[in-house]
Amino acid sequence: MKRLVYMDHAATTPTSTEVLNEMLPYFTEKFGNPSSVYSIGRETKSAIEKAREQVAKVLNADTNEIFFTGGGSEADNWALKGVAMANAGKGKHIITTSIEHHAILHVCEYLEKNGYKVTYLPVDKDGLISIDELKNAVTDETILVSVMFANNEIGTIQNIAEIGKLCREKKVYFHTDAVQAVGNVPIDVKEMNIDLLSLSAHKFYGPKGVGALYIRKGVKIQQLIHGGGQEKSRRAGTENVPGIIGLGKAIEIACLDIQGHAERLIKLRNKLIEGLIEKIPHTRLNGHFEKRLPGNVNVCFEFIEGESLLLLLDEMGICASSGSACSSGSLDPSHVLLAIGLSHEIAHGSLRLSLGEATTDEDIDYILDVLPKIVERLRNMSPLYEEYLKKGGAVNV
Amino acid sequence: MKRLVYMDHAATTPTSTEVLNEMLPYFTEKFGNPSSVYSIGRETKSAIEKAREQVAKVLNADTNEIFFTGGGSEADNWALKGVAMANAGKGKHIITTSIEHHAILHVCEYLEKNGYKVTYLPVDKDGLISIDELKNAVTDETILVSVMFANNEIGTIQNIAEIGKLCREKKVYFHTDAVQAVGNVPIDVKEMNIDLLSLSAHKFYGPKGVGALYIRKGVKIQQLIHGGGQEKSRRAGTENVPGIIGLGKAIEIACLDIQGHAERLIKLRNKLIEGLIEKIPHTRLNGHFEKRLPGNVNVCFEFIEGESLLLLLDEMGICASSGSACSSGSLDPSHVLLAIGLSHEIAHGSLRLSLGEATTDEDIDYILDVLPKIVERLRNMSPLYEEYLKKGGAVNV
Amino acid sequence: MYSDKVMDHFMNPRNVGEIENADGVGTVGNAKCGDIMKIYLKVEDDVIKDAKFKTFGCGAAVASSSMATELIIGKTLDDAWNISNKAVIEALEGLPPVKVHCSVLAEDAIHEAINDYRVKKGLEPIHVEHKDLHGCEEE
Ligand SMILES: Cc1ncc(COP(=O)(O)O)c(C=O)c1O
Ligand SMILES: Cc1ncc(COP(=O)(O)O)c(C=O)c1O
Ligand code: FES
Ligand code: FES
Repeated sequence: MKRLVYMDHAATTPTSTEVLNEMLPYFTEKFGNPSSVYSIGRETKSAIEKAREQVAKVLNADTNEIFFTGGGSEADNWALKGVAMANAGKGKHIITTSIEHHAILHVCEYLEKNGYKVTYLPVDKDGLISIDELKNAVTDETILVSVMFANNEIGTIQNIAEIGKLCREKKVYFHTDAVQAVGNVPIDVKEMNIDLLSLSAHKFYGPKGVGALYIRKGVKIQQLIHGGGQEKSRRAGTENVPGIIGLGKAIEIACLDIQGHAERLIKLRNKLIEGLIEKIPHTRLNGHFEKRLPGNVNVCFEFIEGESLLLLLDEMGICASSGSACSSGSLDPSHVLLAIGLSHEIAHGSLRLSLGEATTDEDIDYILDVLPKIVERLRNMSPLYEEYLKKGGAVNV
Repeated sequence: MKRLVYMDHAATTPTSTEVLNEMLPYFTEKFGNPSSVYSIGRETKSAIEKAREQVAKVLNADTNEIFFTGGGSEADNWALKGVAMANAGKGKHIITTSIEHHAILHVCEYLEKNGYKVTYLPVDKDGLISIDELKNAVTDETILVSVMFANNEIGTIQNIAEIGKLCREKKVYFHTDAVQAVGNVPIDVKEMNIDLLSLSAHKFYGPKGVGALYIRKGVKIQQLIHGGGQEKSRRAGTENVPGIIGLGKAIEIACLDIQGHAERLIKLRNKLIEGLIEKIPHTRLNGHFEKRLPGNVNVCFEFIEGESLLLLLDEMGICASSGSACSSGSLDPSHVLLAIGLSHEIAHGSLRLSLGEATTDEDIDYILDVLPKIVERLRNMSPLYEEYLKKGGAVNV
Repeated sequence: MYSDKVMDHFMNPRNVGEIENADGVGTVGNAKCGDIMKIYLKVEDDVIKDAKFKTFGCGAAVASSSMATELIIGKTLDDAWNISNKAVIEALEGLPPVKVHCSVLAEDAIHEAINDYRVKKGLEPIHVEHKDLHGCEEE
């Protein structure tokens, strides 16, 4: 069998067997509707409440501040539209960053079309926003600041506690899209003064199609999905019981030894980064060197294009991505890479390798063996590289 | 072991083993993100497309008219808000009925708060709307008619083809909440002139937390969940791959022999209805006698209250509901029962027994044995009943 | 996503490289958009004796260049001129809709290379409709 090296954990992770086993009974036996009066309904109800506790515990939130959704995107949409609409009386200004996921950016565009003003904070070359710029951006009209905890492409982790402190002082709500951070970085919503937080189970070995929004008690927010009385009448729809059970179990497992898990990944990650830079000339690391997700490697190889790279890697059994998985298939280079100051040309040659539970030291060795050859092969057919060589570029081969 | 007679298939159904088996590989092995370039992503992508075909085939729609959602409520919210917002330029009037599910009614209330006008058509004693009243309600401002295919409480099936024809003539969009109908009643969106249709997998032996919205090509509709490019950029969020696979398989199975399935249920249903009316005096069938979901029984027993009834039934292993599962726990009697003209008093004594795959003839016998005793027991402690007897009511015990 | 034929031409591209002192060279595309295609021609008696390419771009772009060079080798300049992007797509057994422009690049590159040859020979370049479908072309 062909070797398979899955290096796209930031796009999605497999559901772990332990998590799946926890979910299984809720499909066929314990299938009662949690809203029902009878016992098989009550038993799913309490299983959901247990999952809610598991999430609350990990975030240091209260159980009644956790609301389950159909995924990270729904949580992001709910947070932004819900707060915007419920607080329009106070003001119609929202602050976010230029490197958010599309589930935030496209909602902001939607809100702009509907009369809201949005400030997109720039980031520095490492992908960090400036607290001073944030402070200056806040006006009397500002109702919400939404800054992602960790970036899905370049892995940069923002100074969330500082942002939270500032927002609390300025009395504006602070939402963070923590879809990439949960399970990888310790989070404490109280200590970090977070008012709303989005997460998605399939990023930490839970199932796809289920997420949660943490809403601090007292935050004024409208519903996104109206209907039945589920989730304390704040998110309608028959609960995805197996999914919610899976989310609860997965977040519990991911955070049992979050430190140990991170240390292992950081070691592998750094070996990979250093190896690539050493072996492949004209390679650049994107994102902050230290304030970075444990499993994230994002590099640009000059003179080549990302999709070809992915296809050749796939041939060698390596699953990776170029920019965010959501925008592949589109022709624009990643907005995140442009925001950190890369030229279009260079941004097109980006590669994200994201490590996870399954990643071994041998996998890293394998990539460090295969990838340089692939880059060379592509460079040899690249007219840009040819031009560069002809111009007498000192290529340190 | 206590006998378990699940008579709440309208609230939710178990995921069938066949469906679950189809889903299982997509949790742990075939877990790739469908948006990715590499093979394990492409393989989930084509599995999703297969599920889309399964849904399209059953509805006689085109594959690119099917969009997966996080459930029936999301589909309803999307249809109504999406059409309302995208067509506000044409008009701000919506027509629906007074017996819709809360996932429609609460969205309508939300739209009313946001400047839309909503007409709630009344229904007759059987739960049917009048086509003439619908015709009269349509104005130049009307953009959307939303009438549920079959009611979740009383099971009444509307004359959907007639409604569709009228809407097409009047050039207003026609949405139908078919969450209760799919898998039970044949549906042909072309023949019935349906423009939008909501469905939810857990009502036909698929998993909870996944549904679909059919959107006829050309219908102007806004997104509900903005973000990544999934579902042809119309519904963002990493796809619930196992859920979608499950939905596809479940709808295929449910519609293989929809006629045979319905005939079996109708026989059992009619036996139950006739038995109850015969054995329990002061019992009234709610909903249309013939235009009725194959598995729906909804009756009112005078002088008693629904919740007590449910608890005593649960004691005997019978799972049932009183009114919609979503509103149980609330104190108001069902809006549907009030809409068909029942008094509050009588509406409180309603019981829904919904039959499904697992229901056997013995189950019906068991219920016909147990239920009359329970009703009698409750009546014997009911002051209403006492009063009635004192007034000399001719009780035909 | 890609047909077997596309993958074959991507994995084993035919005619990669450059031709020293080529009779005609055409470069199209834009690094900003993530694609540049360069085609080299060797021409004798109005017949394309050899063609080579270099491409910076996606899988479809590489496969389109590879297929385009195969299609034109041995053809007269007139016949080569008339090879459309549709012919390239057909020969590749299809391209996904978002990748159609990659084949247009190949057609454009052939035209550029032939016109380069004509100019070098002192002939008028043939007028071409601007066909490039790029959304990201510099304004
Ligand atoms: C008629 C009707 N519409 C909508 C819904 C909502 O579907 P879901 O609970 O899957 O969101 C239901 C079921 O609860 C229903 O019966
Ligand atoms: C940072 C970030 N936000 C939001 C999302 C959306 O989550 P989901 O795909 O579960 O809807 C993702 C993942 O795709 C993400 O990485
Ligand atoms: S008697 Fe208990 S709810 Fe009214
Ligand atoms: S070269 Fe632009 S996408 Fe193929």
